[in-house]
Amino acid sequence: MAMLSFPNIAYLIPLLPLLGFLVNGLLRNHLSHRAIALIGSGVMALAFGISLLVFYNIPAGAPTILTAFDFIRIGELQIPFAFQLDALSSLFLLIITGIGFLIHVYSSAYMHEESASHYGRYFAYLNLFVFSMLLLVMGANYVILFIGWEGVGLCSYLLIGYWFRNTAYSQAANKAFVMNRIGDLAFLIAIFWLIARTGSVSFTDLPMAIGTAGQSAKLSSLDITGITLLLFIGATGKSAQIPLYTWLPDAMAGPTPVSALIHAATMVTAGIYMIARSNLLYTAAPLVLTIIAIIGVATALLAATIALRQNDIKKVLAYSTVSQLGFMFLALGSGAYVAAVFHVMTHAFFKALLFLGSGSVIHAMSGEQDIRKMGGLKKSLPITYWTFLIGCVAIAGIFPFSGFFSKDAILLSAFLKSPIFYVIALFTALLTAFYMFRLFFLTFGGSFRGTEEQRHHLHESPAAMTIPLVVLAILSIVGGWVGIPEVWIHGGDRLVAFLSPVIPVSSGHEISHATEYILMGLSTGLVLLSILFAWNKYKQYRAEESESPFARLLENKWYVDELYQAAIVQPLHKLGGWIRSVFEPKVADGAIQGIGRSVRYLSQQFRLIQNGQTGNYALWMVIGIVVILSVQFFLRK
Amino acid sequence: MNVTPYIFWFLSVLALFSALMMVTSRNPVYSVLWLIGTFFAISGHYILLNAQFLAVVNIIVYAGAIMVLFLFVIMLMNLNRETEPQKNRWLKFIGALAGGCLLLVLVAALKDAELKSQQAMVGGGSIGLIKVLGKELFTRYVVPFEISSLLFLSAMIGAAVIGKKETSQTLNS
Amino acid sequence: MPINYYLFLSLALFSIGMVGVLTRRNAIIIFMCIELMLNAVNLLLVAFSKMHHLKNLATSATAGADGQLFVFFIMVVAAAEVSVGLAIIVMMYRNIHSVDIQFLNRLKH
Amino acid sequence: MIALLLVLIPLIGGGLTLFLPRPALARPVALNVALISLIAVLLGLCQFTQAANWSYDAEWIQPIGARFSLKGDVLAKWMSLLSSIGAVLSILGSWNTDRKLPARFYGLLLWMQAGMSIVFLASDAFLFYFGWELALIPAYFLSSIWGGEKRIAVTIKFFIYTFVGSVLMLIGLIYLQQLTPDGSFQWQAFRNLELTESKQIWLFWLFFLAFAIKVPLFPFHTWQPDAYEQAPTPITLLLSGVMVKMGVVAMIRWLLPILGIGAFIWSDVVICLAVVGILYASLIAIRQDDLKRLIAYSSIAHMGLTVAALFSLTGFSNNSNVVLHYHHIGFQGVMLQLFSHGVNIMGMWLLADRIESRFGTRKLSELGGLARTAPTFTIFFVIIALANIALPLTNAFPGEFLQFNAIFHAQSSYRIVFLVFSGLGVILSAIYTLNMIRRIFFGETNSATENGLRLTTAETLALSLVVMVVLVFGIYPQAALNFTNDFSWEYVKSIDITRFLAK
Repeated sequence: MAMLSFPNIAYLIPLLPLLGFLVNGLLRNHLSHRAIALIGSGVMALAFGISLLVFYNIPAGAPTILTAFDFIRIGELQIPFAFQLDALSSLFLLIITGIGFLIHVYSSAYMHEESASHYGRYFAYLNLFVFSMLLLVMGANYVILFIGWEGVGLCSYLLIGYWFRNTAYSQAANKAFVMNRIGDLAFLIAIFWLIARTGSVSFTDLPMAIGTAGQSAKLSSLDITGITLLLFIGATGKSAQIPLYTWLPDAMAGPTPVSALIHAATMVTAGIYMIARSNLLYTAAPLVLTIIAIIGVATALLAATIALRQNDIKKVLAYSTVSQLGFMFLALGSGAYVAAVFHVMTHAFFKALLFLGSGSVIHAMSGEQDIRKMGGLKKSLPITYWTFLIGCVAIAGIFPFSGFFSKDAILLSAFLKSPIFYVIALFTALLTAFYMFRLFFLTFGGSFRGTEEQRHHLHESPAAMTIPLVVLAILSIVGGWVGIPEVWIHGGDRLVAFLSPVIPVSSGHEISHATEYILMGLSTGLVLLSILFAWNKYKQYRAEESESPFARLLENKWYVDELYQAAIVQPLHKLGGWIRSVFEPKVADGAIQGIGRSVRYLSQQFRLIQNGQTGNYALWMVIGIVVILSVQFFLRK
Repeated sequence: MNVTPYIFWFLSVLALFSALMMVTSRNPVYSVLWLIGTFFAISGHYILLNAQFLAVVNIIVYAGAIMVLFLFVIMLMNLNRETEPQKNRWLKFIGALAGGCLLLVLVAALKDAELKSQQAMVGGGSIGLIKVLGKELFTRYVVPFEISSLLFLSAMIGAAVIGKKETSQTLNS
Repeated sequence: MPINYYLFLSLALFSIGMVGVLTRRNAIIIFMCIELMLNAVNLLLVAFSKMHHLKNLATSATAGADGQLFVFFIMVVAAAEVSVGLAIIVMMYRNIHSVDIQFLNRLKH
Repeated sequence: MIALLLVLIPLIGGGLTLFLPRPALARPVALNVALISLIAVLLGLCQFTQAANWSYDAEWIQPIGARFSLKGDVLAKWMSLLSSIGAVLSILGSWNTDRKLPARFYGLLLWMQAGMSIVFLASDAFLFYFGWELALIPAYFLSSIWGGEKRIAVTIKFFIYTFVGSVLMLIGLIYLQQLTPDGSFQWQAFRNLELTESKQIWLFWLFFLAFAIKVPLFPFHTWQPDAYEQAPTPITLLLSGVMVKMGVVAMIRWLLPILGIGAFIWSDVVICLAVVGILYASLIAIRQDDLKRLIAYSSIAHMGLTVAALFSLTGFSNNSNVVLHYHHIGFQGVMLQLFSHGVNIMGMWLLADRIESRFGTRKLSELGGLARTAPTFTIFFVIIALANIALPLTNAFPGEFLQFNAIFHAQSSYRIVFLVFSGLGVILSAIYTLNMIRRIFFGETNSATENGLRLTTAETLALSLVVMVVLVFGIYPQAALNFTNDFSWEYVKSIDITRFLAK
């Protein structure tokens, strides 16, 4: 049973969801709802179990490489289809399979009204999604990572466009895929660059590429800057950063559990994972790190401002995700890879919780997503209410909820990078608290503002939906305790220690404990103030909010979509249309047709010479004689 | 004093002038008359070259029979200056130019020919006499001579058929 | 007389005939121009015959007679040609009431 | 023996089919002939792999020094496999379509395949030319007799256009033959010529134009969308799946090894054309409403990438193994992509044909909602369409990956520009493919698509075959790479122009 022991058992982690995908996908017309849900969730449960096993068996030190077969091997270029098990990947495995499992369970109830074949399709996609994500985090080299990377893009495309009869939804799906592909192109070029310089794409060869004590570096600093920058551009596509973030809010078109899956456990964290995975390269490229930090903090701020004035419950959460991802990139850019990974984890807990909670609300409201038409749901949805509250507190970053620890780590690293980053990040954190509690109070506080029909229909969701909520709520509370700051308990930051084989502990500048305490106190205090402000403003919702131009600007998301539409999409469309209807027929084909036409025209003209006029014939004859004689007598000498 | 060159030049100028007038006359009847003039000039040349037989035949056959035939036809059709069709000026110009080029090319080609120094026998020699030619014609050239009679026969029949067929067609229509 | 003179005279006559063919539209005139060209050739043939006669006087009494006989035959053929040609022109005149060769463009089709 | 069989089976089979007494027999007979030649290829690949089995040489047209010599190297084997799969797919895919004069149709189709086999296998330039035309002429008749409503004008354009190219090539071939010491058309004799740079510079275009028109490369592509649109779909399938590969194969075999310097000197121009073509065709495809034309333009874009990658391999290595190694990688990509793109595009045509024959329209705007009414068909379509845009784990991904890698290593000062712009094609291809999927399958159904679409057994079989190839070579491309590995290595060494520099 060598297969079923560590580490070979890890093969099963991606294979199980793949199996679920195949069974549900191919037999979806022959299975009952129950069977489909059981298979879909069952494989996830198994995968989670195995992930736990793997997690606890990870040997410290060198990563475990599992090579399945040669994917591409040409001469010295070797790209094996291999998996890498180490602290980083095993942590992500846990997050993905764990939260994935909960989302599967939740979905089994949420999607129950779909017909069996669509239900099967949904679970198949979900499983495929998880499979791709597992491939992404388990891949032992950039190419396998890229396979998962694009696979995730595909699955998000399929799931966002799950309700394919709605054209707008399938357009949102297209947008997600295409924007991802823009990033993917940069990623690909980075891979080629890496191959060109080092001849290898394996993560284990990265130290060698940068150069270790005994060896000279294969990559020059220009190479490293270029590669890391391109990889980062790839990450902006996948992880929804400026300028490629606009697909993520539109991705709300998919079923709500899918949003939870995309935003919390999979997909958007891929960029963070990839950069954390390449931390050796990034550390060697300080310029790119600064760029990342700038982009990250800018995205965080931009998305947070937009979230202030969104009225769709899922849109608010979506922009909050973009904003939180900005935080993570800020952490990466500050060199605090562990903090970023930490935030990925805690964010996975509370964002999944929030999305599933919003799903529960939407479920209860019969599909209504506009928070202005909600309110007072506390009584009818008690479990949802309490878990949602926990999620909001966690994301706002109140001690001792998980968000506090990770956000604190990020703010600290930002402070170390530059106080300007810290100030902006802190401001964004305030905004975060504000819009989350605006959302919370509008949804659950006050009195009900929906229709009478909806009021009758209000109900708490079934157990399959509430249990995941509760589990996630607990995780949102305790999840941060793995990373207690060093200033409180020595050795409290167990995450840093755990990840140290992959992400070397930097012996960066230390700051005094006092400063650290001040920073913590500052952020917590301001956040609390911000929540109070939100409570004051939204405890009783007034139908008309003041419509300042700035508010409208925010409501319309700074018109970024419109800008892209006008600056990129429309010109491309116009260009395509022009080429198709003008250039192609008139110029490209016209040149060819023109040759044909001119031959025809010339033959028409030459035909006129043959006009039947004997006089003309005689004339030509004479000219011919003259020419022949001239040639004969004068030219041949 | 030798008058031969003067006669030669006179006849040459006459021939060329008549030929030009023939080509340029608007009225076909004038053309015919000028052409007859040319033929006379050429006959004069024949006499100068002591080709008596040809000179006489030229006058009788060409200037006499053939040109009279032309004249008849023209008068029969009542062609005159007014009915004369004209080519447009460009075509005329191009035609003249082409002919001029032809002359130019031929002259240029032949002016340095090796027979430059050769002379044509003027005023003497007996080969142009009927006796000599007749002997040649009926001995060495007797077969072509007989064949040419066939040619005449067929031409005669042809002319008659063409003329007759036309009348029958006209009648039918 | 130098043979060159005859040569150039003939060429000039021939070219005038050719110009006539090219510049006129009246079928009869064109026909006459052809006759002129034939005559130009005839003249040259006679001149050459006399040239040969002069050159070969010593060896043959009838040297050059061939040339004059050719002229004779040319006249024969010309006479036949004229008879048929004029017949055709007359026929054409009967059909289209014109002797303009512009109308003879059947070759076009 | 195998090589000769591959030519003779379709040739004789086609002749038989042409004169079948009963038209109803035409389809099964043609399918059997196609299957037999597929079996012959497979036998040749698995059982009779010795070189002797794959070569044949006989006197042919002695006065001009042309010989009937076939030689199956790996490239030829690889493409023969593709062309026999193509013939089978083409016949299977149109199994349920009734046509007038079926005997003529299938007979000509098989002759076309015979021509293509000759092109792939010929090692004599004259024979190669012969096959080149033999493939073209049946295609002409097939399109102009059984094609769409504008078929006459379009096929004349197609024929004359490609024929002009062929004639240029013939001039080049004859010129080269005159230069050989023994007036031979043999590949080896051409190869031994080692022409001077000044000659190669202009000779290159004689050959390149012929091949570029066939591929087709921007701006010589305008025959292609029209021809694909108007030709009956089984023929379009062969045209785009196999016949356009003739252009690339010809470049691989007859251009780069023989006129290496010319190819290198012009490589910037060629790659530039190819890259412009990628963007150009993709942009048109984005705004294309006609399904068949859309696929046609996507094919132009993909073949443009292959040509760009191929010409990135030209140059000199100074016997450096590192350079050769990267060329090796790139050429492996070209080889893989030749096959993959062939299979994928054939799959696309099968699907397009099904849509057209079922709904009587190719307009995307008149379709919609098929995902609900025809789920199985949708799955096939989506898989093959995604394979067409080189999604990982489909067969086109490793091919395109390696091809981009080749462009990255081109010996040109513009290689990064080329790479980025050809890479934009990846994004654009996603846009038009997803748009196509969305407009055919998503949204609401209309009266036409309300009743869905059922696949027959033959079609399911054909599509399954395609999907199988897509997935097998997508997940385990090494299978194909192993097959072509040694050949590729030898090939990139053979096109290296360092040998000229040594003189």
